[in-house]
Amino acid sequence: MTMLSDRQQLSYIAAQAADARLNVELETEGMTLNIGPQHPATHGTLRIIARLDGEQVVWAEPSCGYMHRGYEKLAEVRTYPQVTTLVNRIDWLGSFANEVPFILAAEQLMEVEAPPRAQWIRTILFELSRIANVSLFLGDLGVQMGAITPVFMAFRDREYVLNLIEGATGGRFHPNFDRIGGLKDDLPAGWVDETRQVMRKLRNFCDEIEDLLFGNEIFQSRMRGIGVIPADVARQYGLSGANLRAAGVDWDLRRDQEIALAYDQVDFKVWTHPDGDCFARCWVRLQETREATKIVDQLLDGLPPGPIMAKVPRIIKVPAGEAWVSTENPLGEMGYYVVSQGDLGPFRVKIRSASFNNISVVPWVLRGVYVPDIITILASLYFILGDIDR
Amino acid sequence: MSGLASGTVLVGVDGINVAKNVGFGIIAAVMIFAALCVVTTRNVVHGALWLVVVLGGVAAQYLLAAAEFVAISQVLVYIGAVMVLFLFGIMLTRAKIGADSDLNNRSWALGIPVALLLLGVLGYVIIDGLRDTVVPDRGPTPTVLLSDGYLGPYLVPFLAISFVLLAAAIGAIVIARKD
Amino acid sequence: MPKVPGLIKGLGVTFSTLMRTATKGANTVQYPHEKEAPPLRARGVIALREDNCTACMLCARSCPDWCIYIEGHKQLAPPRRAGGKPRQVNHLDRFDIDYALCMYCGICVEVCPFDALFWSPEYEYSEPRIADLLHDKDKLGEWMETVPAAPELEAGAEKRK
Amino acid sequence: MSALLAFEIPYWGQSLLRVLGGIVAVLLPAGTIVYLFLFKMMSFMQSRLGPMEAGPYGSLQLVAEVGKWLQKEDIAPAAADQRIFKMAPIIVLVSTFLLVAVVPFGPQAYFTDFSAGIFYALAVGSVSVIGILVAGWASANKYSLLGGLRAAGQLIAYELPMVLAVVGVVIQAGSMNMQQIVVAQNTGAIFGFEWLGNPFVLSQFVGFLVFMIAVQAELTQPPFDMPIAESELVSGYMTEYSGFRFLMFFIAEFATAGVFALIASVLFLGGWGVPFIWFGWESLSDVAWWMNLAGPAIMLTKMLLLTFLMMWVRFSYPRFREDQLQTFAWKFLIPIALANIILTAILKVVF
Amino acid sequence: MLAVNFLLLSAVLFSIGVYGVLARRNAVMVLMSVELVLNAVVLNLVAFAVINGSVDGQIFALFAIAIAAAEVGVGLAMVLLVYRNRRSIALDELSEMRG
Amino acid sequence: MPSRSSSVVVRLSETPDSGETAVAALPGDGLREAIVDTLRAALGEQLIDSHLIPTTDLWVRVHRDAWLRTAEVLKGAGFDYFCFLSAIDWMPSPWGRGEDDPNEPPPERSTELQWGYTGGETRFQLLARLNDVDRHVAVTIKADLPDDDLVVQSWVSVFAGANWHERETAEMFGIDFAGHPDLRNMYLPGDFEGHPLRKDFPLLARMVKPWPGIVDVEQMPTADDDETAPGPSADESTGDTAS
Repeated sequence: MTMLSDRQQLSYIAAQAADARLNVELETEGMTLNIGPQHPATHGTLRIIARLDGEQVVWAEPSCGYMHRGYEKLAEVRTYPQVTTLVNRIDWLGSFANEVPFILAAEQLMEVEAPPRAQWIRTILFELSRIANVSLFLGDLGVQMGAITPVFMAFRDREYVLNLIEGATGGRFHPNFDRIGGLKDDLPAGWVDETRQVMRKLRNFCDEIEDLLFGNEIFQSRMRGIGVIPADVARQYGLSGANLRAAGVDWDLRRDQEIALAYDQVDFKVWTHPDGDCFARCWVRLQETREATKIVDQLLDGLPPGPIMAKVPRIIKVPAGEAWVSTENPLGEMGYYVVSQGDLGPFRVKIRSASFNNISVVPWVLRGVYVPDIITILASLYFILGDIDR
Repeated sequence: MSGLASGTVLVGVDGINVAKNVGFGIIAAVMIFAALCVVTTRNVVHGALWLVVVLGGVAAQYLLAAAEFVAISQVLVYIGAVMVLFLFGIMLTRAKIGADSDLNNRSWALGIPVALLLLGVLGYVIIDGLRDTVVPDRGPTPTVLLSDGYLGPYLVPFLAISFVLLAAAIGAIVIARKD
Repeated sequence: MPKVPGLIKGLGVTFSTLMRTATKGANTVQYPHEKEAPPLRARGVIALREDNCTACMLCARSCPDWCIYIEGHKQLAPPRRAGGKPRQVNHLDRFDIDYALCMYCGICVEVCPFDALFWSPEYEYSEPRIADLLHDKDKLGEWMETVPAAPELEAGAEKRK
Repeated sequence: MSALLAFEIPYWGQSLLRVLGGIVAVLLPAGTIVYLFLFKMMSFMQSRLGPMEAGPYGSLQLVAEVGKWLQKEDIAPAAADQRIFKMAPIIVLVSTFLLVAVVPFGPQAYFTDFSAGIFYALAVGSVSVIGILVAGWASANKYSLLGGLRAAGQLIAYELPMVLAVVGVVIQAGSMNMQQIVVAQNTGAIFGFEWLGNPFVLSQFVGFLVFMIAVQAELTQPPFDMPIAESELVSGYMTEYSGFRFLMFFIAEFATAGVFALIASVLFLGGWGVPFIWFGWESLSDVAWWMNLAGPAIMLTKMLLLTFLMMWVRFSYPRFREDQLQTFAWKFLIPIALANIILTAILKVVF
Repeated sequence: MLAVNFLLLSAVLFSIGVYGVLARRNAVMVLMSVELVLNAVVLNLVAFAVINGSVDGQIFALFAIAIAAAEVGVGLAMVLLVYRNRRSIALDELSEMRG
Repeated sequence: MPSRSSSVVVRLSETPDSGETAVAALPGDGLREAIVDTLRAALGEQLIDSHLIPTTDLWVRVHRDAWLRTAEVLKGAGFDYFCFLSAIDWMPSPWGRGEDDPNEPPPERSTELQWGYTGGETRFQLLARLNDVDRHVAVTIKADLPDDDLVVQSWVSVFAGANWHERETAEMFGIDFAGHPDLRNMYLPGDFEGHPLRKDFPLLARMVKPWPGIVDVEQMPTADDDETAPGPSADESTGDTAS
């Protein structure tokens, strides 16, 4: 395979910066374009204020907060089980994945560990929510690029995954299935077989998207070499997930940390891409979706029997202490810094959401690009508004 | 256009085509009104749109004069390209919506006598010289004649024009480029 | 091997989807005419078995957004056995759930120690007026008919209580 | 003149019939395209059924939609240039109606018979640019203005390859008259196989491709829909339009698609001629009268075939970026079209 | 149809165009007035071509149209350049020679 | 189809080489202790305290004057991945969980500050976390800020990504970051008063609506209530008890 050389990347960045500088120096009267808060491309209520020179962005700054719900404050007046239902709503497309790190942090403080079966089911549901989340991203990518069909395919196949999640947890979007010490319930009969079938469908969906979108020359010409984020910038801004791996940084919390999930039991590949451009980010996500279906298949094969709940008191009081647990969520690293003072609820919860960091790089990366590329870059960075504003 | 040029139309006593004259009169009146609007309007985009009306009227007059090819070229070049270019330029230079107060220069009133004088002289010459000339009612000009003209006696001017166009295109790009 | 251009492949994908939909039918459901059955565990609406409720307030306390309103008073119930002493029970005067506020988290169903609250997969209860989404105990009691039995568990599961 | 019917009708009656015919010839394809492709084919390509409630299989959905649009309030933004804002969609729609005027549907079934028919079509097709441009400007909206500017740039850029693609056909047919082009195709011969005729799609395949790509761009359809790119410019120049003025843009979009497909089928697919059969007619006056009735049906079929292609691409492809679009036109399509012209001219002289 | 009709119309257009060129301050408006003048001339060309029954006038009309297109292209490019550098396209502000 | 000159096609069937390196061994104590040692060497007295949970996590508390220096030192030591930056208000909330009876005076609550790992001295404590992506290790950094001088040096010069986190912290806790380029509000309107994540900032949603659980079961019905009590169950009852 071939890749963008470092020199090409650097020259692209330098050219972008030089263009932007030139425009500032010429003091051309720019047009200020307000993208959002109700713009179709911002899937949510993100607002991008961009000063343009012609169609080129001189300066851009996202303005968030249109969806700030103050979960860190809300969590302070709620008990641990109640917080679980709140954090569901942070990244609403992969909501089960939001519960897991919080519950794990609480478990770490209580020094309990969920039984193996619960860990496996947690991992399965975690990966299912990743598939549900990222498959919608893959379809939405098409809409951002002007192709209407992929999003319907994404909705079609995501529906199967949501049905699975609903069948197991009872909630399509907000499962609230995780409990400190285990899970609320075991899987219903027939769920495993159904999941295997759905995973086949999802792999087929990935192939379709690859043919329809990723293989399309127009798509590639719009994605390649656009919005390059080099590895050191990605690290400085704390980019995570596919955005980081697309910059060539081989870091995946599923593999790289010891955590009470069943990832050490399965064999999977962490996909990276050396380019760091929009295409790399999307491509890594596509591969990760495929990889996730394989992880689910492996986990289903080895699902251990046993209880799904460890012994925990009925009324949960978490001992005093501090814990940080983060997991590799669909959007990237999602972590909770939980401070407990031995109460029914947490004393302070710092929610480190992936999108907040991912989007904070936007002013850097948008400098000097063209208006259509704003959309490409935003789409490829992939954010959920709830995940930025929390 | 065969329908307009050779259709069943009212024919006047002296062979003058009444319907054609009426059509000419209406179109001419619209054109003159529109042309006056072009030079008096206070909004640049409105001016451009009035100019479109004038140019469309010119094309219609060409049809009346049975110059079919020229008429279509007029539409294609003027309305399809030149006017779009004008609107483009106007919008790129941030045309305001609403009236613009300083479209005229300070000595605009001087233009009126000059124009009237010119009109008087031209009108006198035309009426004096061509009072009785009648435009013969010929069918539409075959396009073949035009193309034979281009590739025959006028080949050199044709090539010259082509070079001028090319040079203009390059020049326009060079002038308008930023760097 | 000569590579098929992505442009052509993309056309192939849409065309095959077109043919599949034309021959095998669409993936969508024509909603008001046909309905998909939600899974047994689906959290559609909360049903109340009023007899079991002791107005212990546990659900109202554990609700994250305070959408359950309970009022009750104590009264004497007839004795279980003839000749016994009359029992003192909590009588439920009011049990409202405001579905305009409810987050469908299910904590109330889970914490109920007397099996008075159940999930029903019923979902068609939208209202034109938001105030009508406050279901009182009679309405919540009506949902009891739609509560399904808990589903069988997958192999390897341990039976709980 | 075009005596569509055997008996004599007065001059004003003929004009009225022509206008009515023109309206039918514009609206009927537009309606068919919208229902068949926008509602049904797109839905099927996305594994869904599309509208199903209004009429059998949703066949009356379009009527319902038009009714909905017509009863909506005619809103213009307060800052807009009201008169121009309201005029713009009419300009666009008029351009479509002017286009259909030269399309022949049969040996005598046409509206006008221009000697430079195809040249006329290309000329009036460019008028819609002005409507789009002023629509974008008059809306007093930055997205609209950007959309209008993009649309104008795009339409001008793709007019050129379109004209150049047509030139190949004109050289081969030896006429700019649409009827003559039809006859030339149906009486033509490929390597002596006279019964096959010579639809120019075979000999002018490159021209056909360039023409269809340019048509796609002229219609601002994906992959060339930057002027109305939803994810970038909301709806471009249409952003502020609502009610029946939006409906006019909508009709103009699909009617123009239909009319361009009609023109393409005249230029490349043999027009109203039955494919591969010409019954040995020598010239236009020989053609049997029933072709006037069969012709429109054949044209409609060919139009549907071409619009199917256009819509298929539309629903499958992502869009270009603005600069890529210009690059594509100037560095790829125009050179190819020029090469095609030169090749055609050489072959025309040689054979 | 009298030839005078065409010629008088073109004379009127010509005069209006001249007035526009003299009175307008906005560069684009001046260019538009120039277009009026040019069209008046081309109308004359065509009219004389028809009167004399030769196609030469039409051929030159087409030449003139092509030249007009070129002229507008260059003219607008200059206007854009001026606008970019000076934020204004008022002609009377362009009197100074320094850039 | 023209493609951008700078772009080169990666065939989709192939994968860019992600480096088939074996999973790095998870670090143990020695690694984290070495980090503390590095910090101590660089900061000396200004490293106030550290806390280490073996194989899990590492906390250090530094003097606030060394806040920026800590970031530089850690970045030099391989911690070049910026995870987050925030703060903690250690004051116990004067509002409780919002479940008080609105009719009663609020109950007595402890106002004693109780610090977590690595202790503390003041109410506000900065909190930040840096990762070493290659060694799979992270460190949480804390620094105390005195109430009367909530200023600290900004990290933006070291980690550009700290920009938004500092803006958020400034807005939520009222902490000033010296040297930050643009300390505007992120979420709240510009003229918003107060700092929402401070414990003494009341959560209005809980203030305006009384807790439904407050309606006490023990509240005894009167005779009027009995008459108005709906439902057939009232008939079955043998009578109200007055207790």
